[in-house]
Amino acid sequence: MLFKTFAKEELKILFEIIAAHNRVVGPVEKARDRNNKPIYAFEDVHEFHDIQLNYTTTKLPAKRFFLPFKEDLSTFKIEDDKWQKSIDYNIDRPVVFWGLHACDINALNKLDKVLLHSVYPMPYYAAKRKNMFIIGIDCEPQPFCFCRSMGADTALHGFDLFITDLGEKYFVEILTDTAFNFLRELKTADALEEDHILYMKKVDEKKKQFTARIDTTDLTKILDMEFQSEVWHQWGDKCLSCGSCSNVCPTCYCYGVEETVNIDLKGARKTKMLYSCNVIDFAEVAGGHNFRPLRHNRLKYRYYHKHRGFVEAFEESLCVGCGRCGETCLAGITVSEVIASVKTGSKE
Amino acid sequence: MKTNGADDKTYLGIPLYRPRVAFFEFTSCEGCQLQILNNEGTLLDFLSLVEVVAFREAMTEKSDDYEIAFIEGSITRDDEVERLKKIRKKAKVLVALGSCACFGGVNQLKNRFHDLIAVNKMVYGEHPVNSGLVRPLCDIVKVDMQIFGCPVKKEEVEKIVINLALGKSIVLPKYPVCMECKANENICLFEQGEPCLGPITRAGCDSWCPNNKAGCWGCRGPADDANVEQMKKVMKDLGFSDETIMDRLECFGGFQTDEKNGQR
Amino acid sequence: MKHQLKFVDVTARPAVQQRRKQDLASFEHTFRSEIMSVQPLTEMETVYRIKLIDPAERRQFSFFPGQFVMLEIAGIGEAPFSISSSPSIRGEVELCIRKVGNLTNFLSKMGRGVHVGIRGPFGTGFPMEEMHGQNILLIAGGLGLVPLRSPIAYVQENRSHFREVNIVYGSKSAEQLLFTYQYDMWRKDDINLNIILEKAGPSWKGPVGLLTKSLSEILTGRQREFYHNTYAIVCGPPVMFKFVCKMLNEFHIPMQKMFVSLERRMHCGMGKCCRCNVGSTYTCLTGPVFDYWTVMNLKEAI
Amino acid sequence: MKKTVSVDVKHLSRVEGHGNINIKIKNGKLLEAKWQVIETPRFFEAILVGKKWDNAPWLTSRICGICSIGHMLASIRAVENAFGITPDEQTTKLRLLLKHMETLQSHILHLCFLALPDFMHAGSIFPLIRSHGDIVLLAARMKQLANDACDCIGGRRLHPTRTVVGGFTALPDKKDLASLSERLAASLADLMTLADIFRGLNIPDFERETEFVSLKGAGDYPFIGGDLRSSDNVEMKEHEYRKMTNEYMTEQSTSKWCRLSRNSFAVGALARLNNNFEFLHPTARELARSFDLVPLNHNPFMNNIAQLVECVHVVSDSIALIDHLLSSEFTAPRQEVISKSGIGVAAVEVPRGILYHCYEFDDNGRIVKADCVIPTGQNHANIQLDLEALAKDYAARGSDDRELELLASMLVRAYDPCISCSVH
Ligand SMILES: Cc1cc2nc3c(=O)[nH]c(=O)nc-3n(C[C@H](O)[C@H](O)[C@H](O)COP(=O)(O)OP(=O)(O)OC[C@H]3O[C@@H](n4cnc5c(N)ncnc54)[C@H](O)[C@@H]3O)c2cc1C
Ligand code: SF4
Ligand code: SF4
Ligand code: SF4
Repeated sequence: MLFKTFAKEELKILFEIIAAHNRVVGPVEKARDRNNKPIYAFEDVHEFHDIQLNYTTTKLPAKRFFLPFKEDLSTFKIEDDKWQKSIDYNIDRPVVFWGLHACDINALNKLDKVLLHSVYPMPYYAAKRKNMFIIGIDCEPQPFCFCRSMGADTALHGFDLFITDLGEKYFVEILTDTAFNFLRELKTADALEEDHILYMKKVDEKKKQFTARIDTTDLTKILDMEFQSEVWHQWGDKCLSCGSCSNVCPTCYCYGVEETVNIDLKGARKTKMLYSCNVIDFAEVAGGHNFRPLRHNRLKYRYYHKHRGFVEAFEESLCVGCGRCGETCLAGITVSEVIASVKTGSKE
Repeated sequence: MKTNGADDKTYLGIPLYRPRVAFFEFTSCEGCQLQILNNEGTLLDFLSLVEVVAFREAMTEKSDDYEIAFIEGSITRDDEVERLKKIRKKAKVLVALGSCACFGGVNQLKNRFHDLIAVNKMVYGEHPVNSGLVRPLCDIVKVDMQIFGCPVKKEEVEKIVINLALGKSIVLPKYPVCMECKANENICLFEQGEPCLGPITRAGCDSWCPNNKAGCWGCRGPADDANVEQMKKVMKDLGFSDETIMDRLECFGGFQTDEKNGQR
Repeated sequence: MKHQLKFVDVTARPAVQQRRKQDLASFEHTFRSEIMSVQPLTEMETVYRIKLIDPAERRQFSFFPGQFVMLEIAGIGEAPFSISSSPSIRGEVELCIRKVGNLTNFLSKMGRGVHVGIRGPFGTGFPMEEMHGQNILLIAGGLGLVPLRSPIAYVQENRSHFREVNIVYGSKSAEQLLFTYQYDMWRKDDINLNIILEKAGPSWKGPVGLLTKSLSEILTGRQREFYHNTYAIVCGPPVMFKFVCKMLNEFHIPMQKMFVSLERRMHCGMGKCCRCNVGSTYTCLTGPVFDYWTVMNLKEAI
Repeated sequence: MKKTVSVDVKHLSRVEGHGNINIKIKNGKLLEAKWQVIETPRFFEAILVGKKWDNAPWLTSRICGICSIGHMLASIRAVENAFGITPDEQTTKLRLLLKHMETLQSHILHLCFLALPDFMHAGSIFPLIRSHGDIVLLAARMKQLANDACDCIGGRRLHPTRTVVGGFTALPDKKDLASLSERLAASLADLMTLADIFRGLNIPDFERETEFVSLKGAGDYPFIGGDLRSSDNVEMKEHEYRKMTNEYMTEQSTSKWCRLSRNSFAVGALARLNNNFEFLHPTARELARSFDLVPLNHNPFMNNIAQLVECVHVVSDSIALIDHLLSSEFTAPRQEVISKSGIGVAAVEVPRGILYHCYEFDDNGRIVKADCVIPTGQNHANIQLDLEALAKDYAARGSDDRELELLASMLVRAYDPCISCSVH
């Protein structure tokens, strides 16, 4: 890894160099909430000033750009009794992600494990993932962030460039030659000892700001032991089974597939739709048997997949601690409270 | 109506079933039927998949020989009960089209006044007209399939018709509107201080109202396993009055019927 | 001697079975295949012999007993089906399919010569080679005989490698018996076929009752050595596994030598959609064949 | 010449809602001519009682599947009038544009899908797909345009989602508005083709003098709010609508009837055109003239042509409205609503004529009393009297049952009645 610094005004130049020839996606202010606080979202950006560098966690993750909520896996042309299948990975050019926080970069790294590096890599994801240029940016922990507990508060890889605001100037970590080449166009300086110190100080300060945390010690074992725990029923009573937690989660990737015939009967399509293990028919099989018919079965399953199953398979949890699911949950179910309750055996 | 493409259609070489369908309406605004005519772009394809033998809102020709009856509207009068029973006898498949037919729709709000004579007087003064309780079709006859919505979503109706022709089963979404709302990348209306029944209402409308920044009123009735009690609590905690919550829950009758009949 | 661990020769066969690194293009790749023959077995079940059309693909296509393929009909759907034919025949599979829903009903209207799509093979198989030199118990309830037909074919073709082979097959009624035309051939190859019906008409001469009844007759009063050197393969509805596995366990058949095949909803067959997860194990990747020890450790497995 | 004729139409087709026509002529003498409305009422006025103000537009839009936008806009205006809210210019323009698109949608539906088959001796538009494919395609294209426009502005083509008291929940995308404007401009040619088709039709020559009621234009062809006028020179303020409608119950109908200076009056496209001819867009006015449709025209069958003229008017006016909307930055879509007690009345010209909503609110913004007067309700008496006159004419001439049945049905259809709506 290479470290450099550059003056703040240079960032706009970098944007212009990149945006001139590339599609750029970045955090923008999409609306205001009822307390007049901004609501951020990742969208296509064309002007530097539209990017909100100081944004707080977006309501929805950037995953729609690499795991769209709805995507055609294949289409068919039908002629008499013959069919022709065609496959499109639904990406035609690289996308520059301007300003992903560490948690969202780590989310990508986790998804890579299952969608890129496991037995059958998923080409729809791979095609988009291989076409990402990622500029990470430092962030300020929000009351709901527990990425530190999940070891996802810093990103070690999975980006091209990571920018940290040191007050006067930016400190950059450069991971790829593409990023290095872009930076050639700017006035940069090698990072000096004093920059390192400033950087470390910044990291230290950030550490202190975390308020939410979960204790992951022995979590897989505890979850195993508490499979029949009463607390799951308590959370199940609260849960609306609306699936929003999965939809806002940067690492939830489960899906359903549906094939439909066009009304003119000349074509058909196979569509993938991101699903949620919290919705009623997730584990229903042909014949109508449902392996997880109750709300608490399903809610529990989500925690088991994230914090136990994925750990068994990939040595790490499938949660980055971004806190989005807890923030979006109308019933107020948060990861930190659920995990804490499982450990103590009671909800409050 | 053998107007176009009466020639037998096939899919992958398998002959398709072209059902004879009839449309009927009872107490309603006829909007759901209109939604079917509103299919301009695909109307011709739609008509080649089924044989419409009766559709009073659009055509004068009619026949009593049908297999599938699409019925819009709720039932409020004895003569309607009789007509409905007659249709049931003729139809192999009886489809309740739209929220009025499925739950009573907005019409059933009248039922919340227990004194219907007074209601009649409120509107007609000294000249009352014949009208009773508002009832959904399933109160009177067996309903084989329900197409929810006020109005129904034309894409959903089309999909159902394609599936009928292909012999595929018709499975409506069991999950709630929130799933579609999130997939459409809307900002949750609750964030903006608006009430919404999306978490408990059956999806399939593609989150029509939230897409337009309007909260859901539950026109498609409860999703499978909807946690209505918790939803009431959530809304209350967020500062919405019991009245606002009730207004939404009782609007189309879907949640009402649910309470009356227990879990569907 | 008794507590000595068995040496696993990793070079003899891959430690993890059938994990072929497929390239990306194969994810949605369907082998265009043709329905070669359609043979109705009962009112509900039909056997389809399906052959890959491309000769090159045909040469490459092979599978292990216990694996499944995804069968796709454009616009109608795609679903997993166990391969029910001999693994020594390349480039084609026989599937025995029960009419239950969209895809299977539509398929029942299609005849010889129609093109369908096949993906796979997917999943783990039964470790047939590991079973060499041992007794085999093949236990099937109802449609469970379908996935067993492939290991049975393997056993027939390699009969000399196995000791005593028993099939225990339970069915609701005589009308629902599958593959009746093969029973004599199996018996000819010195495979004991024990059929038991839940409900039988007057013409039925065999035993009547639950499958576990026949099973206990076979197992009772054997030498200890028999139990320790027996592999069991169990296929059928979840309630059946439960009782069968319990009984096998009581007879001290080693848990690692009992194999079951689980059924879940599957959309991808490749460990992506998560729909088949049991606890957090992908049935399609780690299964559908699991040894009983693993099943015991899976939450919500049966 | 056949002297004894009997017409008994049960559930007249190709109209919205349920109505019957009975005519009996014996030996050249008219015994009975009756327009019967048998629709089942839904008691909207009662349903509204006790509901909070924000329910009113959402609920009343369900009065009618065809003119749900009109009902919603009337309801919103009534609430706003009660609370003393004046919509800003942007909202006013968008609402009018939405209103125009509903007028277009509804008129095209009536002209092509409901009325035209009669003139072409068909039972519905469906057989015309084979014989007059181009007309059907044109109709489908026009309707699609109007429907898409309603989706774009109101969020949904029926039972709109974006229209609320105080404005809109969301604004249309300017890009979509621009492309809408292009499609509208292109559609004028289609409308002229449609005009040519209608010019070739044999419009029955029948007249009966009557009174026409509509909004009174003040510089513009009126659609949303303003004063009321009749062709018999009665003028009223919006809130005095009851004196304009004078509703009463009759035995032969579940819908109330209305009268003003005479035994009946007419509302709808013909009434609007008769009362506000000078405010029509020049192209529309010219088209009217080409059909000899100038005030005061008393042929109810000409309501069809008046609708056609209005299509041209609303398309032309919409293009101008969009131009205006595109020329300025959008402001906040919606203003805050503070409820208070009071009474609010709204008069809106919906496709079938003038529609009134009136609500009385208590201190909590709950509806104490609601009243909706529907255009078709105002037309019923006029339809009845027309039917009598037509049958009397016919009794003198007469040929066969079928001919009279068709003519009588066409007469009723010419009013484009919206029966379920009139009963509500
Ligand atoms: C590893 C494996 C191997 C298998 N092997 C075989 C085999 O060899 N032979 C065989 O016949 N089957 C086999 N199956 C089962 C087979 O996959 C299913 O029968 C198949 O998926 C049915 O597909 P379908 O489209 O016809 O049915 P579907 O249309 O999917 O439905 C089947 C039934 O489920 C109901 N259903 C479907 N979706 C829903 C829903 N969302 N909500 C409520 N009900 C619903 C339907 O009403 C119907 O009764 C196997 C399954 C697995 C996992
Ligand atoms: S589970 Fe919740 S906190 Fe964890 S990554 Fe997903 S959304 Fe973020
Ligand atoms: S707006 Fe409504 S439907 Fe959408 S996420 Fe929020 S509660 Fe769910
Ligand atoms: S969002 Fe709710 S009210 Fe709106 S159409 Fe969908 S189900 Fe009906």
